[in-house]
Amino acid sequence: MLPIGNYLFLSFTLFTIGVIGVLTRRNVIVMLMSIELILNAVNINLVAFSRYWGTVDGQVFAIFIITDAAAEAAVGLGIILAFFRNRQTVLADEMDMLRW
Amino acid sequence: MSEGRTNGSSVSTTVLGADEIILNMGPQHPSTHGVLRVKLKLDGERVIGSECIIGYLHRGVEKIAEHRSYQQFAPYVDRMDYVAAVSNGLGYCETIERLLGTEAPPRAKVVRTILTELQRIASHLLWLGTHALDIGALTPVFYCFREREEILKIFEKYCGARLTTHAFRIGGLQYETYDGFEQDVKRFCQNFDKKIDEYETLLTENRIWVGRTKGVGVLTAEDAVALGVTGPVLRASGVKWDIRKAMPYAAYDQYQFEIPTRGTGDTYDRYIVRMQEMRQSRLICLQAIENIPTGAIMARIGKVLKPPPGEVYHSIEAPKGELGYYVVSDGTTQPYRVRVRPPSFINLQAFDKMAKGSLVADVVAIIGTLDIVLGEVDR
Amino acid sequence: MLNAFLFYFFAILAVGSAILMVTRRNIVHAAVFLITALLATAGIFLLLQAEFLFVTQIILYVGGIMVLFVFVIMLVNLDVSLQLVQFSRQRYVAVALAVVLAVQVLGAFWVGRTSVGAGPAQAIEAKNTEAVGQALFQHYLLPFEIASILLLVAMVGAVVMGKRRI
Amino acid sequence: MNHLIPTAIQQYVLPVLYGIVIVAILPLLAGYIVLMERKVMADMQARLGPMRVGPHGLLQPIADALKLLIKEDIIPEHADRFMFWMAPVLSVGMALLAYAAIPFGPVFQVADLNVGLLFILAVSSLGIYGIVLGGWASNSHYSLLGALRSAAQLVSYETAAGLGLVSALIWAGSLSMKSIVEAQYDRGDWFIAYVPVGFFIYLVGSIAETNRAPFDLPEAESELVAGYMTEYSGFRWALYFLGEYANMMVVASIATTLFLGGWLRPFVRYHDHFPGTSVELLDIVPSLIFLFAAAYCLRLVPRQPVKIQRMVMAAVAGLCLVLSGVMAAALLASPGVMAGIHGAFWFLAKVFAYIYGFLWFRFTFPRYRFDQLMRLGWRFLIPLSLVNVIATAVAVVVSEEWGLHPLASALIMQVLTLGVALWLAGRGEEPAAREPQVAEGD
Repeated sequence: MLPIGNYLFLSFTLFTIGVIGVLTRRNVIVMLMSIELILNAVNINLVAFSRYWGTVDGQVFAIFIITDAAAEAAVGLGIILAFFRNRQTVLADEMDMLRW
Repeated sequence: MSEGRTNGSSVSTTVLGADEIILNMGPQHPSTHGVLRVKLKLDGERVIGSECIIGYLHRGVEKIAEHRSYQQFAPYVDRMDYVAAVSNGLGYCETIERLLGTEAPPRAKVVRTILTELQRIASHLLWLGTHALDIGALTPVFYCFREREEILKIFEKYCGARLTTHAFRIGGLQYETYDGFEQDVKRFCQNFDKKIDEYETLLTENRIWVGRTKGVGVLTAEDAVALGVTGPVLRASGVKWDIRKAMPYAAYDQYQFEIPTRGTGDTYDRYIVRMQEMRQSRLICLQAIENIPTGAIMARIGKVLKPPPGEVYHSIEAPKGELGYYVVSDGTTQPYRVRVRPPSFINLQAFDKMAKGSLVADVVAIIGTLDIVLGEVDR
Repeated sequence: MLNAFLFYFFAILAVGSAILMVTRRNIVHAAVFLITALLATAGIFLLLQAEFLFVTQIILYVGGIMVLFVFVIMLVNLDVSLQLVQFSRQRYVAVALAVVLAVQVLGAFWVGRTSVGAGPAQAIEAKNTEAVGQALFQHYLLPFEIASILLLVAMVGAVVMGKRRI
Repeated sequence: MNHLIPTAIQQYVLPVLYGIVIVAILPLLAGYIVLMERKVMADMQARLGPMRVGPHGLLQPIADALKLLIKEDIIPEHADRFMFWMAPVLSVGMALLAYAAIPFGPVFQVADLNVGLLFILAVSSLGIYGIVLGGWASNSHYSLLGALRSAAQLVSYETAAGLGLVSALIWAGSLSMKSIVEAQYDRGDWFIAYVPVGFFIYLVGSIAETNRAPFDLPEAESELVAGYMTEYSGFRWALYFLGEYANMMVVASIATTLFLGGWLRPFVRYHDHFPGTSVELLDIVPSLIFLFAAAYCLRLVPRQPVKIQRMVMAAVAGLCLVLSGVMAAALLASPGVMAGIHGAFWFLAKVFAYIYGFLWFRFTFPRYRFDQLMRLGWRFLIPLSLVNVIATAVAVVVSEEWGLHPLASALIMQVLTLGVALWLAGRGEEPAAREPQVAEGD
């Protein structure tokens, strides 16, 4: 295994890219995808530390995070679809009403 | 519609809703049975509107009639419903006979009845095969063509042609039946019952088939009558209307047969009605073949036909519905006007009503179940 | 040696496709690049000898979640978004914030550079799948059940959202 | 045999060699599955099928491949060129990659991964991107609808098929393809005897996953022209086709490994020998099968109309004879060689039997409609597969705790599952033919 710093740095890079994506893009779908990227970056960290300590706990948590990502994707995409049906757009700055 | 900020050019979103698309089916499409073009407005896979665009096979048949003599025009009608050419010919010949005020001899009438009923079976077989193919059953079409081949062989032996037969002439028949005609027809009819059973084992009880056809393309009796729909489509909706019984022509008044009807008017009912019609046609053939009267096959009408001025409308029960001819004579050798009432054209009107709210897959089933022939729709 | 080469290969692939994903105008292309990034991450899991997670990542993330994403992307109209302005108005603030975050984390790395190193790195027992299963169903049973309830809730939520009229 | 070859070769050279052999043979095999499909179809439809190219159409696949190779390659005007190019490659590539973990016999396997089954499932779940992206890149409504249908269908049926596999995995206790087969050898019965319901679920799910009739909605000819493949032509189209048939082989291989005993021959527990030798009675069956095939081909030789066809037919007969000889010779060779060759024979025989089932369904059933497909998947198969998994787990516990014979407890639980299946099927009848809110897939 390479020094763990490599994995941490990779994870950090992906995390930052994801954050930039969430904050800058207008398209909600791309924002959701950037969140997936962030979760994924966290997974790298967890698995790297799991290998580092020689236990599987990190991997178990990575599995929980994947579960979480699935739940988030399902609900998020459902919301996007519902929003798209009503407003015909998937842009974040168009979502400026509490109800329609 | 919200306005998005754009880079220069403004985006014109069409009048369509968010997830609506226009799907253009045809004129080149595997299951529009020729060159029908259907514009579907879809919401996902659900049809919310449809428009049939016809005319890709328009050849001006009715106009051609005005420049041909009565006999010369007879082969043209075979090209309208080209999978039921014999029925087309029968309708035309009988119409002109009415215009002339004559009738075909009894022997000719019986032979005409037999051939027309065989043609009905052949047409329904073709329908069954392609309809099943549309719904995704690959095998029945080959069995259907196997039996249809037998019928076409009889036609070929009788008049030399298989598809566009031009089997009848105004006033009777051109040809005497060939030796062994009776045996051929009898053999076919006797075997055919088992063959229909065979198709029914493939489809009638099949869960997928029932699921794909039951409740699909429902046409109520009122709608059917209002739209002028005829033939098996009308009878599947529960209206007992068959010109063979209502206004008998040829030799139909001599034979016993049932008019199969069903109640709900969905695709499954139309399937059942056509299957039973094939059995009834077989029975008619069996009755007719038992005693074909002897005698002349052609009425005495002369070589040059000059019907007295006047007009006549006559219709027969073609495999697809009421096939009517409206002919106006001005006393010359050529008709003044010929107007055809093709069953497919009228039945196609019901398409929009049947397709609305169904799925893309149902559209295919509905086109199939209407049993249209574009040669007849466009003429 | 081989290990290092593979790590840098996957890492560069992951970072490169992540950058492309954030910058692509076409959403389908963005989704494809996200898939590539996820696959590269799966490769890194494999390097870390987490075989089960490697497979889970591909089956669940790439084969499941991303299919949903692509499905939804195709359902919503694409041609419109191609011509719209891609980034939101807050983009400069956002990038600045991200830079601040990056400096912070890098600082944390720098401070902690001595505490992380080659580390103990015990060999994980060969049967990774079994080990994960044991941990998941014995030690982490309660979190597992909670996660399954979360999934159930999400499922119900997605169904409600998917209904035509809310 | 294993100690004769250096470890380095065993570790690195042999897998590469196997990989090359698989990649080289697979397209040919796929071509011949197409021929088999056309012949079976013809037989079921009262006709002959391909007869012109080679005797009984035996060279037809080669002619088809050549034709497709030299056809013009058309890319639609507004297509996404890169995606359009990549999609079919992805489709085939993923299908081929899955073969890395499939054991064609105790010897012939590229890599025995300890998550072998999951690896295959993962890789084949990637194949869907070939379909979805290809359909999207074509920029055609038919293609897009096909792609959408495919995405929804795969996601739905993967779950059911995977849970169907789990029931067999519970009995096997391993994810390695090799250990699964060995577990069946140890138990003496194939897992289809333990979990017939699981096999049925996987059968249906695998047909849906490979987009075969009656679940071929993504490429439904009469509705969507050719679905996601509508705009493809020539070699790219051939790649899609190859991918589809390679995928069929993959799912058939999974089913063979998990339910049908992999490379084990039927009646594994029957060990009677020929008197005086170490050759088991049943092991001569492959040899006899090929001998019969050779005799049949020889009988057909004089009936061929053209000389060249007679020659090809004789060559085929010769090939069968040679294979028969190989099978017979393997009996006398060392146990390792014998197990490898006969294992490969039985494995492929089972794979083809499974594929024959696919063909049979295709020519018998009409196509499902999309909402019906979804209802079958979500309301029948997935509940049933969940019940099946629970029932199987209970059966394992019962046989381990109370010492009931495993087969007996398994069968009792399977009968209970069947009862649930009947209830589910009856419940499926109730809903009206159309509800306004189904069939969207979202």
